[in-house]
Amino acid sequence: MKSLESQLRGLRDAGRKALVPYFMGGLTPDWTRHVEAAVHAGADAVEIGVPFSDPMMDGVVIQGAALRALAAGTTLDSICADLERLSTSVPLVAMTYYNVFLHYGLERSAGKLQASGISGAIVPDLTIEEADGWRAACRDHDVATVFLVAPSTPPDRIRLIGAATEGFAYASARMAVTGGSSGEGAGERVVRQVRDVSTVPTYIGIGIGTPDQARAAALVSDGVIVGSALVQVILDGGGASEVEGFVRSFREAIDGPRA
Amino acid sequence: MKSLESQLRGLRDAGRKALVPYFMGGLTPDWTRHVEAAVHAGADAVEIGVPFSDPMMDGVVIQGAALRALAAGTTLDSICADLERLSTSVPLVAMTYYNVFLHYGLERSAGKLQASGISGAIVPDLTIEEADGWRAACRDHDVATVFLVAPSTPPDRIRLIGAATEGFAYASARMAVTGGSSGEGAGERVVRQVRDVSTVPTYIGIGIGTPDQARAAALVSDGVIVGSALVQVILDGGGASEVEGFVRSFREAIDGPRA
Amino acid sequence: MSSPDSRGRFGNFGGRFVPEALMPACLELESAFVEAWNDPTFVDEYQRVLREFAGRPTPVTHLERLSERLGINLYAKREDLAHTGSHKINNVIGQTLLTQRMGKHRVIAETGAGQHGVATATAAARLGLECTVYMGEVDTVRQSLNVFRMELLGATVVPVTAGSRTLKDAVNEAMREWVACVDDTHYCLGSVMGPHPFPWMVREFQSIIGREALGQMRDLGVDPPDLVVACVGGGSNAAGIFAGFANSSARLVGIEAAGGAAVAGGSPGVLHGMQSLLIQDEFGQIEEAHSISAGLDYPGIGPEHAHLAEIGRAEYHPIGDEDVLDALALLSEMEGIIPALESAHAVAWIAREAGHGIPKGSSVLLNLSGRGDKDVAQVRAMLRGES
Amino acid sequence: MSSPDSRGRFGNFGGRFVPEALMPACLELESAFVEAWNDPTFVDEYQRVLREFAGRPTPVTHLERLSERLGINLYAKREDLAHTGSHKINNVIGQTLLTQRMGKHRVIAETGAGQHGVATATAAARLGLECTVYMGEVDTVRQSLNVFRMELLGATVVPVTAGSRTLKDAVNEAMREWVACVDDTHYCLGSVMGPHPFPWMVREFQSIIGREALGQMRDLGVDPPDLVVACVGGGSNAAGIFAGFANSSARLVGIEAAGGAAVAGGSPGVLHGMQSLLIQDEFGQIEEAHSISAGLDYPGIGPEHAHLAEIGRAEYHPIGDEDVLDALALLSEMEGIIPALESAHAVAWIAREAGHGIPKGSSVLLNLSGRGDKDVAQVRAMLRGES
Ligand SMILES: Cc1ncc(COP(=O)(O)O)c(C=O)c1O
Ligand SMILES: Cc1ncc(COP(=O)(O)O)c(C=O)c1O
Repeated sequence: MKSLESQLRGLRDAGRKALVPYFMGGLTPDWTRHVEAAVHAGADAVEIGVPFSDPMMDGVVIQGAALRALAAGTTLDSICADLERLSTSVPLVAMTYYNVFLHYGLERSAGKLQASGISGAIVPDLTIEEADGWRAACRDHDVATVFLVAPSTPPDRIRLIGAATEGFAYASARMAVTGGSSGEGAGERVVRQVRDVSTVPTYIGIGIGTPDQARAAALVSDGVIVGSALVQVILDGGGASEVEGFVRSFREAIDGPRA
Repeated sequence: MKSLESQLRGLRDAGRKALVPYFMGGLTPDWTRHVEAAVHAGADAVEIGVPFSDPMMDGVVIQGAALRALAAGTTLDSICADLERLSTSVPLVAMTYYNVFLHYGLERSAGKLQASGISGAIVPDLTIEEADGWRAACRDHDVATVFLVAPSTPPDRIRLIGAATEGFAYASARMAVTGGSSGEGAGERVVRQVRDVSTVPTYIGIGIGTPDQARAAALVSDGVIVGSALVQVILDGGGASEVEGFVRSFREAIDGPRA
Repeated sequence: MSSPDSRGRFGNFGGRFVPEALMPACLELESAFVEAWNDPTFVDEYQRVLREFAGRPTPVTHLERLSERLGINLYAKREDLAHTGSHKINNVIGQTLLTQRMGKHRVIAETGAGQHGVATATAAARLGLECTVYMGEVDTVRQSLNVFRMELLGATVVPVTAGSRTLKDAVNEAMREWVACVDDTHYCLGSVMGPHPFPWMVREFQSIIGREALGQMRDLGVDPPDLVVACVGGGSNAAGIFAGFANSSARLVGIEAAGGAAVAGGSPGVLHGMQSLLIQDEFGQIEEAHSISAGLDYPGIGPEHAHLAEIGRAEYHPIGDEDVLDALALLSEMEGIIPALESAHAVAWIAREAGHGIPKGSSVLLNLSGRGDKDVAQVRAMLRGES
Repeated sequence: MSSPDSRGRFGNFGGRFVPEALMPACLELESAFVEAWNDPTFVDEYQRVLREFAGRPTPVTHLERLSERLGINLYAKREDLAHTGSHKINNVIGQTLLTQRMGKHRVIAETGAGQHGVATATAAARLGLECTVYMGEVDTVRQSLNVFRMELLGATVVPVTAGSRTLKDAVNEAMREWVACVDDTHYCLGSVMGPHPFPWMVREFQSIIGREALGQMRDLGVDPPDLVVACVGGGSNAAGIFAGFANSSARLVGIEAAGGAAVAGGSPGVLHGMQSLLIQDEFGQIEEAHSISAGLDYPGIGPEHAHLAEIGRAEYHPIGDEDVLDALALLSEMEGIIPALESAHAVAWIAREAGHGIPKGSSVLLNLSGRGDKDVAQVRAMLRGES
């Protein structure tokens, strides 16, 4: 398996803006079919949320999805088991809170991710200062640790994060939790600042809810992450075809008019 | 008009134990008929309550009667007006709280009592220390001021009260407010103590609710005062004939078997 | 403020108008108090308990934001921080220690909303004294939580069903019951009212407020303040703080509830063992007071206040219910202190008169007699009813 | 107790686990606090406000009757007498002054039952800071009076509808909102929890309890007491009093609610920005705490406590709901102090262990973290439901 970062650098080198949809693992019994639909519609990588009881960095949509998934009995184990059903070539990135891994065991978690074909992890409450143990575990299992950069992150810290992040840098467009759409978008500035100090691909997330927003973000970055808006489609009862349509609309917006 | 005290001394000299029923002025429209019935049944003097909003020395029965009388519009004036309808030869003694007289004017109150044929006043919240002004007013109007002696009153104070009281001394049988029947009866001791220091007639009141109690009290004193038990008869709807029967039963108990 | 005369008179007011059965107890209490109050052991213990149990001294807070808003220099003596939430504790600590000293093992008390009842139950619990509290039946319903509080503290609460079934009747009933148990029971009266020596004794037990405040204001460089303002129900918190400033040049201002304004709307009379100013009808029947605040819902005023009013040493003004809620909100929002509705009367007067009856730039000491926690449910209901 | 290391660690616990967006604020706060705490002007002002506004020092009361009953020598540090009714005020005075110093004009806070929310609203009102309090929707209903209290104090209360809609979720929500307004807003956290520097800073702001108590116990000739006992929700009152005695020979005892006993029933984990002991399921999902007392209804414990437990310097014991009501009644009845349900946990442990885990004759200092007025309605309902 190629490393997450080499895959994503490859995409960039190929001139393709990455589209990374987010799914909450275990949200519906057939959630892996949603992942497949997204890939079918042009997703370049997929973020897979492992639900946590206290999702401090998530807005109401993903909170709701997490609670629903938990209520359905979802665990890291069940998600990994589900992933055995999934056949896809795009990289998978887990997204969850540190306690899920810590409690499961860092080494054991990383191994589990690797065994399930997951090649990266986003842990939004794990800062670079606290990440040594987790990164060491990941290194042994070829799991990349993706760090976030926020609009509030000062330059010297961006340098550290730029150096630490693996796979890509997650540039938060807003001072907000997932789904947050208020406040000024600062994605472009953040991406520029990351690029000043690092060559890692830099994707914009947080508050990318419409194809237009995705297109604008893709113009100034290496890719976009679409979370709450997509999860909302599924919470509203959408199935694989709705997911596919949703992702396709973002794909098309990002890639620009074909005609 | 003979003074209250000379009348009551006269009774004692004649060997008659005084029976003094209490009526709440204005309790019913025909309350003066109750007074007449009592006299007819052998009352030697009558206490006439002037209702006060805050009857600190009265138990529930007389409190209730006072409130009812007040609600019916009873005032010192209305009681005195009612008394014009009353024809009786026995002495009348007003009983009320100091504020009623104070607010009406001490001089004016005493004059009013006198004009209505009332020859004495019991003011249970007026102690000998505070009574100078009232007594001066009464003196001008031949109204006697009756003071109480309680079971708790120490000998030196009994001496002062014995010297101050006019008409009779009101010996409280109990440490209780009117109607109180619990606690030990101390009437006999109190009467003895008053007699040690004074020749004034001494009547027992507070807690004389049955003919038997009245007989026992009369044996050791110069007379008895019957309040709450009688007022209860009227509160229960009793009219003049019930009042007459009630008072007669006390009279007979006090006088002993005729046969 | 000076001691009353031998009959317990402050000028034309005060005295002792009680059933003869209670005279010995009043006399015993007077001499026990005089003796105790002159005994450094007693006074030390009283002060120690106030310090170590009740949280004295209470601070004086400079209300900076409100001062600026009103154009005056406003300070608050913080009786709201005393144990049980008001100045009432000062008095009951004194009286329960005196009860113990007199060899009695039981106290009774009247209460309106329950503040004095809770304070009495508290002080009694501390000493292991039995405690019975008389409370108008209407108030036991309105203030059922305070009933439970007293019960938690081991007291027995007796609902009074006589008369208007409120505070006035609770006092009557406590007096009646005291007659029956005066041997082993002390009547722990809750304000500067009742027969001598209560008005004097309670003022003395409360004067610690004024003594502390005098020193604290000195430390703050305000000696004396131009005005000292307190709310007046019976008048104990006012008497307590006035005691520190009576000999100074400070204007002393008592604020009564308009619906129970014994100075502005009353006349001389006798009630509850004292001669004072009372609201009463033309026949001397006592009227019921009506106030938003249970603690000011009293138709009389302590006799010493009647005297201070008569001689002009203190002034008394009424404040209507409508201004009180605003004042409560004002102090809460500007200073982070939710005052008792009682105390909010004094705040309301100050807020209204600043720049008028109170010249700009004046220094004003407010006696914040209690905290508003007890009133919050009522205030909410009233504000909702209005809006 | 010593300072945490540069990463905010107390041994294996503590640290900083927050969204990257909040890191600058945490770092800014850390340096602002360090600077302020070393600035005598700031410390003086903090102490002055605690003295003149919040009523410090709070007394130590010798609980004489209860001591006799239990065969120990029991003392209570009276945080119930602090303004707003608990130790929470110490922390918020510190944090709001710091907010002002950082040039921010707004605070947000989480609250469970409302104690910390009311305290924050209070301290914010005093300084004229805007204040928004996040409170689980379930709690806004259960504690609607406290919601009104905060509103009276000028704060906005936002019901949190996420998750279990209680305290844990209110913290999450406050963190989320902080992300969006971190520029002009300080998050005024209510206990020794959260990301560094909060656990340390809040302990420092609360350590005035321990410093006062140490001197007061000395004055009482008890130096040091054999035990120091405090209830533990997040652990701020315990940390505050332990701070005075950590270098002494006193046994330090924290009492957790059995339904939220992070030491007895928890395991290491990360929540709310800190590594500590948490109650969680086998997959690391945080469990809801269940306690009779809202203030102890927290699934974690401050990291410094986790550390003190690990190194054996302090011990932590659970107490079940059933013992708490009895303890509340016991202290009320014997001493005239109605404790907060939280504080009653500590009383319950002492009452149970006196003569057993606590040798006869021991001197015990109880941190009476708050008054029970807020709990009286609930206690009544529970006692009625039971009987
Ligand atoms: C807080 C508070 N202030 C004032 C009063 C009025 O009493 P006084 O006038 O005796 O101070 C009360 C009575 O309950 C009270 O609770
Ligand atoms: C009175 C009281 N004690 C204790 C606590 C628990 O908090 P901590 O453990 O931070 O002292 C609270 C929290 O609300 C409280 O109100």
